Formats: sequence, structure tokens, C-alpha cells
Amino acid sequence: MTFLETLLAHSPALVIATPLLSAFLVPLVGRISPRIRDIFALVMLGVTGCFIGLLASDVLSHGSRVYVFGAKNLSVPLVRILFEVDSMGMFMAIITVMLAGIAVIYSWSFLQKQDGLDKYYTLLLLVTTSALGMELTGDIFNFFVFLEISCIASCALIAFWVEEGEALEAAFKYIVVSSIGALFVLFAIGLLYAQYNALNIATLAHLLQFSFLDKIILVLLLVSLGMKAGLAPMHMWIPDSYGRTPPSIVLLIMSATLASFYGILRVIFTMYGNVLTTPLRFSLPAHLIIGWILIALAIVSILIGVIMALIQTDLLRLIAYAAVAEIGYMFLAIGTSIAALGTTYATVALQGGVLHILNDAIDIGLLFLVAGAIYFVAKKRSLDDISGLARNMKYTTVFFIIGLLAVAGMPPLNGFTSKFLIYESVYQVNPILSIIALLGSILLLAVFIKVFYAAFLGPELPELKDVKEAPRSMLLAMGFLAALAVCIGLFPNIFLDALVKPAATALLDHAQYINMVVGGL
Amino acid sequence: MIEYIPYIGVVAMILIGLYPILFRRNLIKIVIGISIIESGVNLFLIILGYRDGGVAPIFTSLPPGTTYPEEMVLPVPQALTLTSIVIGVAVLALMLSLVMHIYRKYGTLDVQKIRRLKE
Amino acid sequence: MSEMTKIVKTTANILFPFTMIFGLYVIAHGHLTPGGGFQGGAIVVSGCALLLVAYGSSWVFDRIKDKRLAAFESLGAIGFITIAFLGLMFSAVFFGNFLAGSGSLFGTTPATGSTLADFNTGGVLPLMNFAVGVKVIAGLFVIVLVMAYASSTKEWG
Amino acid sequence: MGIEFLIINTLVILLLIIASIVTVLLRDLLAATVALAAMSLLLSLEFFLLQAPDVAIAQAGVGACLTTAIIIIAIRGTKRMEDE
Amino acid sequence: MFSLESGSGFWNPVLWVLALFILFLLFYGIRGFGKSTYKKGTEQTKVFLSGNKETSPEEMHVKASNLYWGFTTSMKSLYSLLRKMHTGNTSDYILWFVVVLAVVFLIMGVM
Amino acid sequence: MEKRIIAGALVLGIVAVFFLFSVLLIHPFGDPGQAQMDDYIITHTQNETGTQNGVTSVVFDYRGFDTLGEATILFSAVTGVLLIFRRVRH
Repeated sequence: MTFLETLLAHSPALVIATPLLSAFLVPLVGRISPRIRDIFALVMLGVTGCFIGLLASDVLSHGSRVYVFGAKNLSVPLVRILFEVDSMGMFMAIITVMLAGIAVIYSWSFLQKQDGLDKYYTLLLLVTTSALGMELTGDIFNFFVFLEISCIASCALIAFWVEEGEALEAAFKYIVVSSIGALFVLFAIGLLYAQYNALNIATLAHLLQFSFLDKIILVLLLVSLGMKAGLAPMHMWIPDSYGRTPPSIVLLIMSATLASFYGILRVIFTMYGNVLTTPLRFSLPAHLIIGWILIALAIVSILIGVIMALIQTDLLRLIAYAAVAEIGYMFLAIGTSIAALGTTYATVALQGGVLHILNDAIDIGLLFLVAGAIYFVAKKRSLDDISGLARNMKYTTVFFIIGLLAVAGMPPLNGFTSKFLIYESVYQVNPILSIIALLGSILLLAVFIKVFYAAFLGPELPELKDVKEAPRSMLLAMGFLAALAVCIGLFPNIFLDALVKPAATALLDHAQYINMVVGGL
Repeated sequence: MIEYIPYIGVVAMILIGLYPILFRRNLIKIVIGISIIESGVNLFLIILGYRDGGVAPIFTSLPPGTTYPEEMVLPVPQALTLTSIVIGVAVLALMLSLVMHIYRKYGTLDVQKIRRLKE
Repeated sequence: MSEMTKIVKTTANILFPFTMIFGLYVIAHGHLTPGGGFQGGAIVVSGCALLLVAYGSSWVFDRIKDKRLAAFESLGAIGFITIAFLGLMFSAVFFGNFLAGSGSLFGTTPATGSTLADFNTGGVLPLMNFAVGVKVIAGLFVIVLVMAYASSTKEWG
Repeated sequence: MGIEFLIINTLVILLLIIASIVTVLLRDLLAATVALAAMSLLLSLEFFLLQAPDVAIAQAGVGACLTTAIIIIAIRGTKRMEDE
Repeated sequence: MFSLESGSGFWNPVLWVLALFILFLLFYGIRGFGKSTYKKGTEQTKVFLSGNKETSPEEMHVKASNLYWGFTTSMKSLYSLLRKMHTGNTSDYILWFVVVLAVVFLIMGVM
Repeated sequence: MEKRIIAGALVLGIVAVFFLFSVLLIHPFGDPGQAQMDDYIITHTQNETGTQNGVTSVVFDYRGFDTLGEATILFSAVTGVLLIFRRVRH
């Protein structure tokens, strides 16, 4: 076996172990020199990205993989922890590591003169590790452990600006909300264990019956993870915590949020995949009810997100409400795809939803970075106090226009491609839904036009006369996301064929996921 | 019915823990409530693993004449509970240090007054 | 906190070594008797908390640097993950128990059934117990220490 | 299942519930913390009854000792009474 | 080639961008017919506010919270409801969680 | 305020009813039914891991990765507390 083959064989473990080990090493490296530590964090993330790329190319060409911790092969019964790597997990892992890398580059300038940066980089790597673990693991208790890591590490990061009382308040709210959600997840795991004496997701999926107890478990998992993903009306922690942290941290919390969303996808499509068509009362199939519950919550999310965003004056908080609306679009897509399970447009809706995960990460991330740049140069949070920034910040303005159009779903940028798929498929289920979705998009455009007008256009205020363009590393981070937004907008089919379609297929094909483990015994 | 009393105790503990979180106004009371829910869930996991008349899964203290695995309690829930206990203390420490800081900044522990972030 | 009386200090002085030894025993015998790295670590930290109560947090804070404790905690975590990597090197699986049954250090395989305790068993498990023990002692103690010091001084925040 | 075991078990769980109710209802936070420690010790006893000595040691060490210590430290850093 | 199929329609960004580019060229051409007497730095380029004096930037600045005034006032009832919902109280966040849990429990339990 | 308490009590009651129903459907206390995973661990812990303590063998060997996660949780909590209290002695 060559070195590369060995590396490939162990890459699922290395994807987790590399950022984890570097998180443990960062405090020691930081004693040498801060500059080396900054580069070390980026390099280790790059190495992780290489492992993910290696693994992704293998998974996409040769199919899903199972990695057992502590033994060479699977054994009956499954006592060990497995990683089950499929295209969907790889898709999420790529997004996570991309966001983390951009956050590191951005924070080089953004947090230059602050103290506590050793701990900041440690926690940054830990959040990345936890999101990667949630996305790759095949064991439900292991999922819970990584969920808790992401809760604790992101809570500590939210409190990064400790001298502001609001940051502490946001962190406290976040940890209360997420630890209660995690406790209910643990309760659901206990119920699963009591019934089936297994913790492996594939084994559980194989054994699941959809009895009354299974319904309770499904609701517990769905609502707890939904709260962690920011589904309305449990979204209120999102504006609080997103609005009060450095924007580079928002990218990381966003990757943890998206990982929770991925958990919901995993639970519904894989764990309950076998039993989704069970007829319930009035001979309605189960997937119809689950799907419509999700659609209802998604519509609430979209409307609350855009309507509340319209009256915000704090720029970061405003974008956070827009993020709630974007999460609503993702839930709308997967709700549609569950409600219409088995039809062709269900597949299209799922593809739209999966592509929207990537687009949401890019667009909202870009807007947060731009807002951070504005905060960096003007030192003001409120939109009322800033005006006419376009005169001095050319590049930032261009990036903001790209982010604005993308998040509002304007062609030809990336937001439109996924929203197009969502509108078209949702229309087949119920035209009213697609009208509401379009209305949400239009309101989002109105919201960001307001921001654009207030911050970039208008007269030049005297105290903002000598603002300068944001530093180079921040521009680099924003430019990367903006370029990606344009690329996906212009060539959506390349990304769709290479990444999104395999991911959607992997989600829908639960039989293959189960067979990888249960059939291999 | 008497076989289900431990489970009912678990549900009672979860609900008792939810009460201060929803209706009490002191932050430390909220933290204590989370700690009680945590204890309830831990108890639930251990109850799931108990086997009638079983002994602990430790071979050095095995009473002579026991047949295993039928007379040993299940080890996996105990391992899960160990993990869960450590998670509990980590979350608790972080929450309480936030509470101490919040008291410095806001001068109060009333959850109704700690809401500069709203709407 | 105000100075404690001599009785408290003497009691703490006497109790501290015993808790220490009991905790270390629980860590070392984790693979034989009830206990392990976490439990033993928690017991040791309880003893240290006793010291904190008796002598006041600033007394302890002057003698033990929190940075050094945090470095110890990092080292414990690195040790744990290194053992996992060693499993990858020697038995070609991450988290492989490469010492179990090898006959060398901790490599004796016990007879099945109710047997007497043989300390030399367990493969890498005693090493992992030790790493986790170091980690838990340093980690929990630094939490208690920093919080206690912060609650007794007024100069921060 | 032995009837004595069931009775003792039920009794401990009843005490556990009572201890948690007392914890929740007490207005003095220091007293509530002591009640929480008592609940933790009862929980540890219950774990021991359910043949989980490992978890019982961990719960006694972490739950009854460290958690109490941390909460008392936090109360000392803030204030003691819960007022309306 | 570069189009996105949705089953009931398609979307081709490259075609769309090409169309935009052609339109841009068209308008650029039309722009060329404009006045040739325009000169920089003369009276022509000064701000003209119907004969009123130009005010200072602070007075001219339309604050962001005043934008969409009409929309927010006409939807006042909706906004007061939503403001009441976002209390910022941690207990209420958990209350919403329990409410959603109970509602979804009821729906799934009845079904 | 009154309305909030009534609503809270109502939803707590609904959740309580569903929780009670669900736990009554689990196997009775003390009889886990079939337990292949745990039986396998109990029978094989001595010759596979060389450990006398079944729980330790699960914690560090069979589910060792969880323990790594747990150690990471403690690490991140310590880092978080130090980050929050970073101004204590500066």
C-alpha cells in the first residue's frame, strides 16, 4: 500500500483529527509568535481541506465509505463508532472548511490588536471540528457529542467582546437555548436506545417501525435541531448572537447552524427513510404530515425574517434576520420535497434546498463580512449614523452589491439559481407557497436596497470623511466569496452536476446508506 | 405499574427542571434548572441499562456463581452517562462564568431586565 | 474571602493528601475497579477545591499559574490524541488498542470470568486513563481557580 | 425483582423528586445549592443502587462536589437572594 | 449547455448576461446622441435644488429608520404583534420551544 | 403576565402527557429485552481489550472516539472560561 492509499484509507479520521490536534497545539504555538500562530491555523485548515478534497473525490467517484474507529472491519453487532461518509456529508464538509478558512483570513486584520487571540483560534478550530464531526459521523450519540462541542465553543466565541454587556447577554441566551435543545436530543437518543439497543444511524434506520414512540422521537429531534438551526418561532437567538459578535465568528456559528440543519436532513431522509410512507390516520402517509409541518414553519420563518429585517437599524442584526429568512427557504425546499416524496419535482426541490445551503453560506457570509468591514472603518453599528461610504470604499461597495443581489435572488447571481429551483418545484405543490416565497425575496431586496441607500449612498458625513478602504486580508476574504457567488450564478449546472445532484441522490437513497453498514455484515 | 415509577420520576425531573427556566426570573435559578434536567436525563439512561438482579459489569468484583451476560447490567448507557456528566459540568461552568460577568455589567440577575437585545 | 481559622487549615492539610492519593488510585485502577480518568480527576480536584476554601483563592492563585495549568490540559489532550494516532501507526486503525494482548507493558490478557485484578492488563486503556486524568485535573481546577479568583477580586470587568 | 429493592428504589426516586422541588422553590440561592447537592448525592446513591458504581463515583465527585463549589463561587460573585 | 433544468422550465444565465450586454451596448449608443455642449467644472455640474440653498450633509441625510416609513405605519398592527413577540427574554425563547414541541406533538399524536 | 403563565402551564401539561405516554411504552424497568450490543461487549471485553471493567472498556475502547469528544468539550469549556475571564489579571 502506498503512502497516498494509506492516507486515503484513513482520511475520514484525519479530517477530524487534524483540526482537533491543531486546536490543542494552537496555545503552544501561540507562545512562539502570534504571526506564526495565525499562519499555522490557516495551514492546518488547508491540510484539512486537502484531506476533504481527497476524500470527496474518492466518494464522488467510488461511492460512500464506512470508517470504523478501533477495529479494521465491521462486526456483528455494531458496538464501535462508525463514520459513514457519503456525498451529502462531503458537500457539507466542503462548505464548513471553506467558511472556516475565510474566517481565519478575515480575522487576521479584523481582530489584529485584540487580546485573547490564542483562545480565539483554538475555539475557531474546535467549532470547525465539531461541524465536520456532525456531518461525517454515523453514530447518533457521537452526533450529540459534537453538537455539544459546537454549543460550548460557539458560546465562548460569541462572548469574545466581553467588555460589551450585550455580547455576554447574547452568549448566555445562546448557551441556554442550545444546551436545552441538546438535552432533548439526548433524551430522544435514550428513547431510541431503549427501543432498539443500537446507536448506529444505519442500524436504527434498518430497525425503525414508526410506532408511537418513534413519532415522539422524531418530533423531539426535529424541534430541538430546528431550534439549533434557527427555525421560527424559535429563531430569536439568531439576531442576538449574530448581531453582537465579530463577523468572522458569525461564519463559524453559521457553519454549526448548517450542520444542525444537516442533522435534520439526516434524521428525516435516512433514519426515517424506510418508514416515511407509512399510512397514518385517514390513510394519509406520514411524509405528507411531516412535510407540511416543515412547510408551515418555513413560511413563518421567511415572513418573520423579512418583515423584522425591514425595521432594523443595527446592520448586523438586520442581516441576521435575513439569515432567518434564508433558513426558511431551505426548510421550505426540504418540506416540499418530503411532502411530495416520490415525484420528480420532489427531487428538484431537494436539489434546490441543498444548493441553497451553499448559497446561503456564501451570500449571508459575504454580507456579514461587508458589514464587519463597515464596522471596522466607521466604528458604528447603527445604520442611522453612517452614510456615503461608497466614496471611499470602492471594493466594499462592489462586494455589497453582489451580496445584495445574490441574497435577494436576483439573476444572474447564485441566490437566483437555487431559488429558481425552489420556486418551480414549490409551485407544483401549491402555487400560493411559491407566491409567498417570491414575496419574501422581493421584501429582502427592499431591505437591502435600504441598507445600500443608507450606508453607501447619500451625503458624506463629516465624521466619516477620512475613512479608508478595508485592509487587504478582509478584501481578500470578501472577494473570494463574491467571486464564488458570481461563478455559481453564471455556471450553476457545473456545481449542480458535480456536487449537488450526488448529494441529493445520497439523501434520497436511504437504502444504500443502510446497506453500507447492515448489508456488509 | 410499579415497574414504571423510575420512568415517571425521570419525566417529573425534566418538568421540574423546566419550571424555573420558564417561570423564574433569576439567572442562577435557570442554570440550576438546566442542571436538574441534565440529572433527569442521566437517570433515564442509567435506568434503561438496569437488568433485573444484575451486578455491575466489573469482573474483579463479580460474585461467585454469576452467569454473564444475563446477570450483568448493560455497560453502554453507563458510558454514555459518564460523557453526559462531564458535558454537564462544562456547560455549567461556562454558563456561570457568563452569569458572573453579566452581573458586573448589568447589576442585576433578573432575566426580565437583561434584555437590551430585543425586537 | 476572609482568612479561615487554623482548624480549617489543619483539617485541609490532613485531608488533602488522602483525597489526592485516593484520586490517583482511582485513576490508576480505572481498568480494574470502578473509576477511571474522569472520576479520579474529579476527586483530586475536589481535594484542590478544599485547599482553595481553606487558604483563599489569591493564595493559590499566586502559587499556581493558570497559564501553566492550561498548558498541562493541552498536554493531556495531546497525549490522548497521540495514543489514538499511535493506534493508527501500530495497528493500522485509529483508536486501535495496539497494546492489548501484546504481552509487553499492560499487555497481559486476563483469563475470562471472575478473575483477580492484574494491573498489567488493559492495553492502552491505562495510558488513556492517565492522559484523561491529567487533563481533567488541570482543566477542572483551572475553571474553579479562575472563577474563585474572579469572584473574590473587584479589579476586572 | 425483589420487593425490598423496588421499595428502596421507589423511595430514593421519591426523595430525588422532593429534593429537586425544594431546590426549585427555595428563594435563598445558597440553600437551593445545598438542596441541589443533596439531590446530586441522592442521584449518586440511586446510580449505586442501579449497579453503576462508575457513574456513581463520577456523579458524587462532579455533581455533588464540583458543581456545588462552582455555583457557590458564582453566588459569591453575584448576590445571594432571588428577589422578585 | 449552461442551462438549469427544473422539470417545468429552464434558466440560462449565460444567455441572460449576453442579452444584458447587448442592451448595455444599445443604451451606450443612444447615450452618444446626447448633448455635446456638456463641460466639466462649469455651472452645469453644480447642484440645483429648485433654487433653494444646498444644506449641510447632516441635514440632507435621510436616516435609515425613516426609510419605508409608509410601509411600517400601514402595517402597524402586524409590527406591534411582532415586537411583542420578540421580547428578548431568555425564558420566552424556551417557552416558544416548548410551545412548538407541544403543537407538533399534538399534530403527530392525533395523526 | 397572567396569560404567559397560563400558556406555559398548558404547553407544559401537553408535553408532560406525551412524555408520560412515551415512557410507558418503553420496556418495563429492569427488563431491557434483547440487548445484543451490550451482551457482546460484556462477553468480549476481557479477551478483546484485556480490561476487567466493562464500563472502562466501552468508554476508552469501543466508544473511545466519544471520549475524545468529551475531552474536547472539557478543553473548549476551559478555553471558553479563560477567554471570558481574560481580563482578570492584566
